[in-house]
Amino acid sequence: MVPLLLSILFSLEPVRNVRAFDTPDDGGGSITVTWEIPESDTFITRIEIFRMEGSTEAAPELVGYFLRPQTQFMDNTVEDGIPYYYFVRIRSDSVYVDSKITTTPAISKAQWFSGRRLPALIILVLYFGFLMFYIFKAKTGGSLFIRKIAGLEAIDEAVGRSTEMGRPILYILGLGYISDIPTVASLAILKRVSKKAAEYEAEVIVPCFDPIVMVAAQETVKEGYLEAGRPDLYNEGQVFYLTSDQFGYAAGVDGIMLRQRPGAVFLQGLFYAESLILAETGHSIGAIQISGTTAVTQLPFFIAATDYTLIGEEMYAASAYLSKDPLALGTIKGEDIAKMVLVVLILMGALMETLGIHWLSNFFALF
Amino acid sequence: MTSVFWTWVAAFFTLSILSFLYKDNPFYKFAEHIYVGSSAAFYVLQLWVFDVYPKLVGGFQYKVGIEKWILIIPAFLSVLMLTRFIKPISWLSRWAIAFTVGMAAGLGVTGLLQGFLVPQVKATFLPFYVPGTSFWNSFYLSVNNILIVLGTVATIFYFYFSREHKGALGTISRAGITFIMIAFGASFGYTVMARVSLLIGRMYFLIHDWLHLA
Amino acid sequence: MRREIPLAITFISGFLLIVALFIPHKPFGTLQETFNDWYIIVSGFTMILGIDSLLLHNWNKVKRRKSDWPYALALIMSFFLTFLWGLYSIVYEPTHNPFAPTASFLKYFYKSIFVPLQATMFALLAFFIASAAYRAFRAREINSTLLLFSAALVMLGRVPEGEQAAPYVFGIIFLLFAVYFFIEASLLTAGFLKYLYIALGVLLLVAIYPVGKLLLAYLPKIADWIMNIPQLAAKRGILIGVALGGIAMSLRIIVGIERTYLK
Amino acid sequence: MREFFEKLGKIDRRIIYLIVAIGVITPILFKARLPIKPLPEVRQAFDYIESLPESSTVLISIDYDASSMPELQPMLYAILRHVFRKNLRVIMLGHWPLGVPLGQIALEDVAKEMGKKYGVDYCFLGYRPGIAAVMLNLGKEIRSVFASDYKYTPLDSLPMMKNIHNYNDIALLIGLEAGSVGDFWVQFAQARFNQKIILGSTAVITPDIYPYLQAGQIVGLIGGLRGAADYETLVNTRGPASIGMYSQTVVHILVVALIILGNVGYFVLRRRK
Repeated sequence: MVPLLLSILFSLEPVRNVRAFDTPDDGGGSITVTWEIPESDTFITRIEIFRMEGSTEAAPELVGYFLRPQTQFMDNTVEDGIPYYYFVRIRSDSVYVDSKITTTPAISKAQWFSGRRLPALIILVLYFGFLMFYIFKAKTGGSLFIRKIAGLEAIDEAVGRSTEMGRPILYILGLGYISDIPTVASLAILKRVSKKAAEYEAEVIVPCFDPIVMVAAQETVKEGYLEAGRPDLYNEGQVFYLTSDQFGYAAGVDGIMLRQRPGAVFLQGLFYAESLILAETGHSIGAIQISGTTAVTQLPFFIAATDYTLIGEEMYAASAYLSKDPLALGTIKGEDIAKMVLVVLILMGALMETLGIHWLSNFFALF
Repeated sequence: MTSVFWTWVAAFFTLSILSFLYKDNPFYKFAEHIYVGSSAAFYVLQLWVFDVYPKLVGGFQYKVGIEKWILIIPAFLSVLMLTRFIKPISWLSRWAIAFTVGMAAGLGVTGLLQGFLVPQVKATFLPFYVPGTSFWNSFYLSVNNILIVLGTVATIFYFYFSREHKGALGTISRAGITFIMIAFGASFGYTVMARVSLLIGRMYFLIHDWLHLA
Repeated sequence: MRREIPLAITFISGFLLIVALFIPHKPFGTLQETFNDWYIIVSGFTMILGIDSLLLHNWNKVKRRKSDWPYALALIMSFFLTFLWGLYSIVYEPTHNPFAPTASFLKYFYKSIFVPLQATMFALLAFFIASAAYRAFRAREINSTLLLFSAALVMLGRVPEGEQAAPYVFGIIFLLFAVYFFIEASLLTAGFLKYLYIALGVLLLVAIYPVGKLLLAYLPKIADWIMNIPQLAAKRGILIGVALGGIAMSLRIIVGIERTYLK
Repeated sequence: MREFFEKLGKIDRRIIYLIVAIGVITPILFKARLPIKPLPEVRQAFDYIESLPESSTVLISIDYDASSMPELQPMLYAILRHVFRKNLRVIMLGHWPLGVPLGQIALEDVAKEMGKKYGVDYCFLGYRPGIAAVMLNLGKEIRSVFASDYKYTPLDSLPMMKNIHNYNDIALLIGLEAGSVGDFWVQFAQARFNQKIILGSTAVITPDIYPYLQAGQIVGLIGGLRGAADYETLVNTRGPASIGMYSQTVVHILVVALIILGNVGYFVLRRRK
């Protein structure tokens, strides 16, 4: 009762400056409506947005409402190319007041370039530029240095030792799908491992979590054997599918570890909570374990339970490191240069924030 | 009565899996094989009911025009994948793999750029001096910010590959590895509680629901 | 041809997705979802290959009477029983959906077989996290000592009454370190190092009381600080590296430098 | 002596497993309880439910599945006990299709225990695909997504649902979260319809939800097993969470003690070499 009386006493003020315009940077089918709320907004119990199609004379249609003060609404039920007019009604219980109808028609359309993402495009083009520059530089010769990565140096040793013990090698690609980059990076390491294994005539076992990854892994192992000149040793049954259940997969792999007793276990790819189940079981059977993942939350467990761990980016550098392909090594150099640029950028950004200059951080906030 | 039966089934599988901790044994082997087999079937059903059926069959039923007919592409890629059953043309499956790997690369660029690179860099633009409620409060907040910025930078240097980690680079990257180690310890310690919760859940089931002891 | 076409497909699909990020207009604006739908369809059919692989792998064990073949048979049977149960729910039960709350598939199979198996496998982690911590957390050098301390602080800081136990735990640790330093010192001939060790030992002994007081008062806050400041910084550094490396890897795939499954 | 220290550095993992198992089981068996001081954000949630007038309607959303059950199921039981004791009405639905049945199990259990009637005191709607769509439609008319309950009974035939149409008729929303659905609830139900929300979450995602509490977008937060234990304490029931708290503390101290033992063995052996 009280708000009603008050609103009559003070008379509800309409919202001001109602504007309707095509929503920028979208694929069409959307108009944004904005307005300003008068001072006495404490009485507002409901805001309603009305739309008229074609002309201001058309019958108004309720297209959205809010139960709390808001100043923006996106109407996603419009069709491209048709002019629309809007007004906004505010209510205080049963009392209401309408705003003026927008004067200029709002017509939605799709954009061909997202201005909002311009900073992303700039960063991407610059980064690709660095990478391509060093790829071309590598093409014209000039060897590139890459620091030692212990986990990768250990691969050959692990395969060798496993063979000496007469045991198979177990390669686990994790729970990633093929659409995850860590899985693709892991396949590159798998290729190297299977090539080495073929040279030593050792068996590689690859149980898979995802059928597409299984297919890709089959092709990869086959290629690895072919490169070693031993396609005769490859058989499709080495790379097989288990199940797409996280812990069902862990249970199955644990079983394989206990019964086939691999001498070397590779855990490379995307891992979640099952990482430690696999790594601890692998440790309990006395295998050499080389792990690697980009999942930051699982890295501590790999560090604790396995012999060597590729931390994050080291895993991505692995394929270049192992293949010694100059073009791939070129991109590593490009990455390093980009890192230096980012470090400078971070320090500069922090310094600017300290001095109260915000345009750099605003530029990055545009995404 | 049926609920008692099913409680016993659940308890049997729980104990069978736990027996693995002592050593490999027939109970674990049995539970493991049942788990792998039934969960594989479970995911086939799930994939069908929640993904393939609505996306493909539903798509062909309800979509119109180009959106409907474009579904021929994934259907064709699926057929290519299945050529693996026919040895002489099984190499055609590589076309389908090529699509999925290309997708990985595309999503890799856009996802990492938008989701990781830019937000993480931006979040590190922290002022070195924060005015606080008191001198010590301000000091505390400022030191925290400085630590975050320097820790991030040092960690980035640890991943510098194209030069030997000696001299100044060596010093900074060693600082980086120190941060990494503290982080891993903390992250490990943080997770213990959640894992123990899971075990408590299982033990509570055995003691309370099955044995009615507590 | 066998090599060029796949490389072209990879290039086109990858490149289109990147370009699509900047074009809201149809069909680019929704390209990512479209590709995702396609991927799901393809992976659905690839599941046939997966199941074929799983069943064949185990059927071979049964056929050749390899060790443990009865378990392989159990696996095959459990696969078909589960699958048929689900089909039964689809075809004969009123909801026509095995995942509806009333479906017998969900009520019995899921609740009494699947969930206990899954939850128990998951629960094994409580044991493994203890054995891994015991084995790996050794104060070998300064970094592993820091790892150990931050783990212990966060571990105790997260549980109720953890701050009551922490002063004793860290008191013991400090005491042990002090004893260790004294033993080291006693074995050394007089010199700088010997006095340094003695000084460190004394320092640790003196520190036990104030550090205990500090932990008692602030342990949960200290644990939060470790998570929010040094942990965050390192995580961020790793993630920035992962992002740079991942984008470079993607570029290598798109332009065809990286081709694992092809020669 | 040397052998003793050698053993200290190499305790068999099975002995460690046994120690952990005993550390977990003993407190449960002996029903040991720690004096728990509830966290302020949990008390806030409790107080809000306390303040609701009798026969108000509470909507509970099950947004987790079996793998988060140990943390969130005890929470759900404690909340249901509290809500039914206050004679509030419960509508349950969920956004994780495989978790929704877990919610139903708890609902039926507690309803039976407290003598509540289906359709009068509580009802179960189940799962509909489309997270945002469901949430937005709940702002207009619940019947546009849930024309009937899980048994295909039309909502209008359920006495408690007669006057329930949208968020205006729902006094409180309680979301139990293991993923990002909670963010959607805040974004849609709170930001657009001013719905009062309490979120319960797994320990892993709790840090992501804190900002909503600080911004006043949710009226309470129950995080992890600790939060569940706090809530059980407030509701004054003895559930698995508060019983488990003792086990938690015991196991954490045991693990730290094991680490110390391992290091003692390690240092003594290193010295002797």
